[in-house]
Amino acid sequence: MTQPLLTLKDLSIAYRVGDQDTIAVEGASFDVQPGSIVGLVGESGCGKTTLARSLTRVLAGNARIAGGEAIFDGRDIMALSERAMNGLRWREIAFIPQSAMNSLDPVYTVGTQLAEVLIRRGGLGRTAARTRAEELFEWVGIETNRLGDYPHQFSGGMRQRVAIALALALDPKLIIADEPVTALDVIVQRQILDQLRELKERLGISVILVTHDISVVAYVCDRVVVMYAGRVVETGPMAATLTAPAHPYTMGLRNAFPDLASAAGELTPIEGAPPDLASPPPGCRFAPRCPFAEARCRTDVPGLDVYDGDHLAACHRIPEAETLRARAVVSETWEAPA
Amino acid sequence: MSESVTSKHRPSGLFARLRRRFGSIRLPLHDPLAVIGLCIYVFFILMAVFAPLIAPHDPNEILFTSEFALAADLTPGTDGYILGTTTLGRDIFSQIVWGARSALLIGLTAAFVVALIGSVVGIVAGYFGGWADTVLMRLADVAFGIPFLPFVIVLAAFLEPSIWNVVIAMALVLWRDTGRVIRSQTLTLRNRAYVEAARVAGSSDLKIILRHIAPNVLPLSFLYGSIAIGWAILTEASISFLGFGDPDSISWGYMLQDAFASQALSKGSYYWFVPPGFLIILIVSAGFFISRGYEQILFPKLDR
Amino acid sequence: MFRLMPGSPLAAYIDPNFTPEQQAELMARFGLDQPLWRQYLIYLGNLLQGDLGESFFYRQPVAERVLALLPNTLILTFSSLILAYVFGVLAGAYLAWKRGSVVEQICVPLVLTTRAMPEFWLGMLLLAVFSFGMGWFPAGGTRPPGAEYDSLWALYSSADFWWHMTLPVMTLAIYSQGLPLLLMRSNMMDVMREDFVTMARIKGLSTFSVVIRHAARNALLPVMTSFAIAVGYQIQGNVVVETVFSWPGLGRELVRAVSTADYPLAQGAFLMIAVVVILMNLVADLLYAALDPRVTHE
Amino acid sequence: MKDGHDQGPPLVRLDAAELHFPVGGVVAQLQGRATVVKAVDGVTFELRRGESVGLLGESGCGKTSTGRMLVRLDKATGGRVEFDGEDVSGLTGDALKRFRSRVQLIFQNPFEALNPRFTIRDVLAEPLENARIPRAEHEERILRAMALVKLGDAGQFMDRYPHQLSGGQLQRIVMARALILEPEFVVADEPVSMLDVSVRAGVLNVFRDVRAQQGITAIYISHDLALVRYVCERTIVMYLGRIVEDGPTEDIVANPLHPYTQALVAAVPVPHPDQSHAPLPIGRGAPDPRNPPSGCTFRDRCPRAFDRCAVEAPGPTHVQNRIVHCHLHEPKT
Amino acid sequence: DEIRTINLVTRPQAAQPAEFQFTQLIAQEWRRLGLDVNVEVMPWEQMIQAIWFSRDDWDTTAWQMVGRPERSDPDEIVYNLFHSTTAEQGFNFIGYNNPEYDALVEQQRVTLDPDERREIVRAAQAMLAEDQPNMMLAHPQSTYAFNTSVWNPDTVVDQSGIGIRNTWSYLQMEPLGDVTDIILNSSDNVTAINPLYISGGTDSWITELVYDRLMRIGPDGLPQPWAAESYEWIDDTTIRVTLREGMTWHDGMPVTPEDVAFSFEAAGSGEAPMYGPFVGSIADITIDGMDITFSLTEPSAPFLTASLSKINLIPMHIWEPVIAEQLTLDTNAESFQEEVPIGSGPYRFGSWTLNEEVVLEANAEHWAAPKADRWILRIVPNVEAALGMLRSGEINFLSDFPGDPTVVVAAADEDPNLTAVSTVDIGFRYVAFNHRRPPFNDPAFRRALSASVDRRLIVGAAFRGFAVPSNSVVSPALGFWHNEATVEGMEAGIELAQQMLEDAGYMVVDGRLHYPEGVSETLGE
Ligand SMILES: Nc1ncnc2c1ncn2[C@@H]1O[C@H](COP(=O)(O)OP(=O)(O)OP(=O)(O)O)[C@@H](O)[C@H]1O
Ligand SMILES: Nc1ncnc2c1ncn2[C@@H]1O[C@H](COP(=O)(O)OP(=O)(O)OP(=O)(O)O)[C@@H](O)[C@H]1O
Ligand SMILES: NC(=[NH2+])NCCC[C@H](N)C(=O)O
Ligand SMILES: [Mg+2]
Ligand SMILES: [Mg+2]
Repeated sequence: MTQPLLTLKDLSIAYRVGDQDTIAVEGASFDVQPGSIVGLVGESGCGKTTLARSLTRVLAGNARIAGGEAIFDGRDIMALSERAMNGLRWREIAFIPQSAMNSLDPVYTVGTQLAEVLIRRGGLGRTAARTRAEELFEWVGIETNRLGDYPHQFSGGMRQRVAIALALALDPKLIIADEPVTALDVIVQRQILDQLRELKERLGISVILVTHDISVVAYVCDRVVVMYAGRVVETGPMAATLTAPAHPYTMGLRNAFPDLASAAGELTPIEGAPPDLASPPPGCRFAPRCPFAEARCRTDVPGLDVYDGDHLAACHRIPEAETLRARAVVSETWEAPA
Repeated sequence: MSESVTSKHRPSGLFARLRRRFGSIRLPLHDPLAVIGLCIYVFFILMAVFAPLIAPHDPNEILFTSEFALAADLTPGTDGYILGTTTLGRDIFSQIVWGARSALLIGLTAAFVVALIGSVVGIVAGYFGGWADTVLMRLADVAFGIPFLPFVIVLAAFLEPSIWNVVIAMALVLWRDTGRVIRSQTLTLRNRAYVEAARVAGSSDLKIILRHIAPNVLPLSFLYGSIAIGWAILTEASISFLGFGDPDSISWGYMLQDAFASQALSKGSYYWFVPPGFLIILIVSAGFFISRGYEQILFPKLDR
Repeated sequence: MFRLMPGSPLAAYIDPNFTPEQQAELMARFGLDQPLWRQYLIYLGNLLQGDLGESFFYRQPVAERVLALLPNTLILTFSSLILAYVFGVLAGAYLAWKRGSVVEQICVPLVLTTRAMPEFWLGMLLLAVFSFGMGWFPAGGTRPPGAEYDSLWALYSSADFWWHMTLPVMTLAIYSQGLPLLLMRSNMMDVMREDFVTMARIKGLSTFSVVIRHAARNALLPVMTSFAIAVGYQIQGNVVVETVFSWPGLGRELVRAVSTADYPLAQGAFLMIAVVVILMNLVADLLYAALDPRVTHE
Repeated sequence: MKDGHDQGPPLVRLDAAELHFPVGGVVAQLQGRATVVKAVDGVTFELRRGESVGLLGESGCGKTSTGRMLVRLDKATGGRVEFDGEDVSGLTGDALKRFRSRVQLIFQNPFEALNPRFTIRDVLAEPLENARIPRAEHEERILRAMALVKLGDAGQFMDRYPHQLSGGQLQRIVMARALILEPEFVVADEPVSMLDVSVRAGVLNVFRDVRAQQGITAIYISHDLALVRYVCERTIVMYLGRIVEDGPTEDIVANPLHPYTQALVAAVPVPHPDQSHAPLPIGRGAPDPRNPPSGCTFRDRCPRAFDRCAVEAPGPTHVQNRIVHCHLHEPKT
Repeated sequence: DEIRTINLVTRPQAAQPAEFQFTQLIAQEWRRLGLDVNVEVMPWEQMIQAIWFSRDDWDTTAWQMVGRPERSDPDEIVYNLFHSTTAEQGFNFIGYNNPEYDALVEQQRVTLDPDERREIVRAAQAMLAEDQPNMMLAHPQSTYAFNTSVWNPDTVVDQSGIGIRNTWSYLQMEPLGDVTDIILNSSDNVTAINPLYISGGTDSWITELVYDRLMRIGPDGLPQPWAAESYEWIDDTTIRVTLREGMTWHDGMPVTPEDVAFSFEAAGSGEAPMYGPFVGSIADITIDGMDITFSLTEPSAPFLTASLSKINLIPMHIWEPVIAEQLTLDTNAESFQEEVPIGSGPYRFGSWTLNEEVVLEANAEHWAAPKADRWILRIVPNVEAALGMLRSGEINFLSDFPGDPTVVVAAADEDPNLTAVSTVDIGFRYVAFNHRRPPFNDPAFRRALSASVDRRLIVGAAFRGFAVPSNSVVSPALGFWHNEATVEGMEAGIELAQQMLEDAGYMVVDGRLHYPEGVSETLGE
């Protein structure tokens, strides 16, 4: 196995609200290999964006890195000086935000915004920047004559492509894409996802893809990281994790997901709602909704353990995973949590 | 858990219902500045209410010294006049105290009128749209073209000089700001899903306005109302200064005018023209402070 | 509507020595013997032809007088507003940057307070301190006594003029800076929260780029629009300040015309101020359209 | 009652219904650039009693607009919208009140569809008040409606405010409000798109069950074919304000006829590791509702467009049990 | 019957601080007599409408007669203000009607011998003191100031009844140092510089300097020849005036007797309605060499003052075409504003900046050429600023100060370079009673109200000591005509007033004053 591009070790991030800390990400650990796409999935509010943003070290004013490290290319992002970090930003780690509309400055043309990055961060001259901008637009499939247009003149899908072009501008090693397709129609979504795959395959760029849609993960990702209420509950190769999940949450997620490819079956919800991160339950945070929860689940925090090779899960009942999986496909199992 | 148990929990009665519906009309107590503003108001309201008790003299009474000469231009403290007397021999302190009455009277009625007219116009225009909107907004455009202070001057000139001119002028012109803002607020509210839901649920327009729109618009009305207090008082002062004021009612603006007309500045009678100016600033700022409190209720993202 | 003002328009002017015939002749000359609605129709008719009528007092065409005074009012208005806006925008951006700090907590109420000051009171205080007291600035007018200038332009470009304008401009500017300041501050705070500003930081752009190129540039848009509207408000402040500082402007003339029941002149001055206000509101709309690509390219 | 829909007159009928919005501000008007957006542009279909139909299409194609016309939140600017034989646009007074109690809408975003100042009880009582249901019956009917949407422990929620409930619970309340007057026809506009995957299924199940139990006629609006398939036996696909295909859902999934439907079906990702990564049979352009192409509005993205598509808008063609609007499927003449 | 609520009208404080003040004081005293007094404040324009043009509708009002130079002759006051023929439309707006008095003032008008005339005028004053048609209050002292380091104090002329702000000062003031411009202030705008338009007080300061007149009122208050070399009464109705030799207009043309005759004809042409009344008594004008002879319709003792000292001499070559043109227009000569006004006076027009300043330049060719170089009038509406400007040297002659005179005097005391001069005015302040409305038709009632306030209190309180108590319309400044006895005989006080009312049959019931037995209120609601 090659050296990972990025290694997260026990990363925790806290928000301060009033005089209380909310741990939005707690002890997150996973690797990102060069030239791979890692899917980060989880329910709303589980800390995906927080985690993703922490890798650029641009967090909300009340956020704090509460511990852990993120080794990127041999350097710990969390420990770098602001100056060094700024050198890293965009040149090595770029970001595609969830809503490209709001992330483009409405008063400058997209061309100007591309040029800004190319000139100010990439050190290009004006003409070089222009050529590069046209190249990037061609790459993402927008006519170059639209460089002079303002963001609001583009459709949602095109803006998302502009954001990709921006992210590519300085040939970064890692692109973090925070729900880049959530707001888009399936057709546009497919086109954007295809583009991300192309990034990886043609340019060898690694991508962390934040999403809540496991079918998106299934379509593009090599690996998947499943988060629940601020913790990583499962991580592994995409195919293995989706076909043979080791964590009950991942199992439940699969049940709840409609599937056009197979016969129209029942959908099964996971009863209950994710916990409030300001006062999470002790033990396994999924325990209150888990049909397989035992007494220890409500007291002891399960660590991330190997299930199979580089497929890990944070569940006390990993050894029984296969049995649980079998029970999990029956929808009655999920009706009344134990 | 049975139904009866929950019914007990539920605060019933009209008051409670109103409170729940119109919970938005809370005072902005979370903001220290707004609290200061409210305290200033309480202070002035007390002063206005108890003016006859606090003020040692009739503010209009011409006073004489013991030697039967006019008690004019006395410095503070002389003969027991706390803030001294005016050139005409009137007690400045008493005028200050009574001035709180006109200030509050003008300020609060102007605020009420502006907020009321503005809200009604804004809600009607925003909610019903169509020609009502067109007509009202064209009217607002016209009102926006009217320079306010000159308008008050003109009004003051062809009505009797009276403190109500300011209120009337504000009613005629200044509803425009409130009206426009409330209209746009209503426009967004009208398209809120829950308002449309109420429509689908069969609620009448009036009911929707009263139950769903008005409570959300009220803080805005209050915001503009509290700003209007300031405008009204300032305008009254300017009008007085220019000589179009009401000579019969003692207001701080009138006092300033009196002081300037009597060359208080050249005489160095700071005790005469500083206090009313200071009080005007105080009460107008208080309105602004409170309005900021409402702004924070309305647009909480502004701070923190 | 002006004709509804009480008091005889010729009061200050009809000498009690006049015979009734002389009075009648005068009334007829100004059309005051006509029924009100007729007078008004005539006025409107003339107005459409660009004729504002003749002042009762000056016996001069109103348009001539009003136009002669307009430049003085405009230059006072714009100088003070520009000063107020430059200061307000910078200070507002600074306070937004410093939000939560002690500076900010002191400055915001202070700024609110400046808006709560009666302008004439402030003007009189400045006059007392800087003119009568220190003698740094002249007490009124636009020029030293007897100074002559070939043109308005020569006057406006003279140092003396600006020296005379300092105090009135300061008075108006102190009152006006609050609006742009508070607006800029809250816009900045809003914009700083926008995704594109966060993105600018993620892009590793310099703080200067983030704050000025992106945040301030966007926050400035509504402030610029408010400038045009503030002109409308400012011209009102002029009414008072022109009186305090003996400034030969439109506002002062209006006050005088109203108090002497010189309807045509009052009407003309009011109209002229209204025209400026309306023009400025129009400019505000156009400016916004011009500055905000979202509107321009819709 | 499988496929045993009432064979009588349709409950809902749209006949060339149009909803056009004027757009462009003052500036645009001055420059003569102001136009209309044809959000719905000549849509015709019928719903029989008890039928459940999915309305599918990409963002901005006019799904919501169609739904709003059906419940008369907007009045059709052309064509006819009929409910139970009556023209919906013409309803006023008592007739409108009656209509309001028979037709309901379930909103997309449960977080916005409830007045934050109202308790759940207030929310649910509002339709009852409007329908002049005696106050004494309110409690019981509210509890019944909440039971219907599987909020069994109703008492716990009654006096809470919306922000104290989770998204899934809120969406059920929204549903309960729509169902409390026992309507005959319900329009559900993307009722689960704002919800987390894990709770979505629950809400969908409730919707499906209630509909079946109460024999409610329903339109389910979505851009997600997988979801539509889960709740609707018939699907109508829209593109730029027009219908492109209308037929049984399973048939459409298995064998889409219109090129757009084909692309749509192919684009839906599935939660399986192995799936086709074949390029989509569709151009990259995005539709502009203000300025749609002439003839067939899909032609600029259609891989199989030919000359005729530019000149003539395709009319409805019946292919087996389906209706397709495409020149490719017109009988050769 | 109870006496109805009495209205007392006054002008706003901002406009007339002293007047506002004394009405408050008087109202307070009248209330002590048991009257219900309502003080009504209205601006001048409104007041003139409510009083002058609606003569039946008011009770009492504060009023003022200003001291114009032509009022140095008592005729305008004693005749116009009280003669019964002017009660309908003219000056006698109070409706005073006393045939005895009418006879007296008619007599003085045609009595050309000054001493004889003086006795009649004094008798008239005594009659007024007895009748108390008005509540006379005071002759204010006009207070002006100037900078003694700029102007030689000895050359500043204090004109009787007018003060130091007068043409004689402007001609004679001698600069002491580098500053040679008279820089003075006015709180009012200059409305027009037109010799045929009586436009406003301030404007006349300018016309008096730019234009010559045949006669001028001298520092002593009596008319003296100016552009006239001399004058001579030929008979009761004929006067011959000899024009000074060698005068020129500012444009270089000579001043001719034809110009003079034209000036009087223009004033009477109908195109200068405001000057019309001042030439109304002229029947005919004839020219013989440098002599101009005026024939009058009736004997007129005040002719020297009211006409010869009033009419501006204007160049025929400029104004004849103007008048001719105006005859064809629906405007009149008052609307005509010369680009550069041309007169023959001691100052020539320099420049005029709208609402800001007027500059006049010394006419060195004039026989009475001024010592100063320029005369610069600054318009300063803010009274407080005017004084500040005097102190800072921005102006060197404070020629207008509507505010509190004590402030000026205090400033002068403080600053050795400033001198303030107060002069008793010809004009006066009073409260007018409407004789048409009971109870003001009762002289006893008027006397009592008038006696209720000690004038010294009013002088002290309202005028801050800068006025002299008055009981006569003829100012002590006109020493020749003034009847001191009327003032000295005056007694006042609230007790006295109460006694007078009681004696006349009025009574106080429940604190309210009632008419005497048998008299009923006809005007109450
Ligand atoms: N600035 C902040 N202050 C306090 N709490 C915050 C802040 N930002 C986020 N949170 C909280 O932190 C948790 C994680 O938020 P985050 O945005 O990372 O979630 P997410 O997984 O990206 O959710 P979504 O799918 O909705 O985007 C949430 O509970 C959120 O409420
Ligand atoms: N009130 C309106 N004024 C102007 N245009 C409108 C209005 N409402 C909708 N539109 C336009 O009509 C078209 C159809 O909108 P509609 O909301 O019906 O689409 P939709 O299919 O529901 O889309 P989505 O999936 O995004 O909800 C869009 O182009 C939209 O911009
Ligand atoms: N200059 C003034 N005092 N103006 C008073 C008018 C208030 C005006 N609407 C403002 O925003 O300030
Ligand atoms: Mg997120
Ligand atoms: Mg929609």
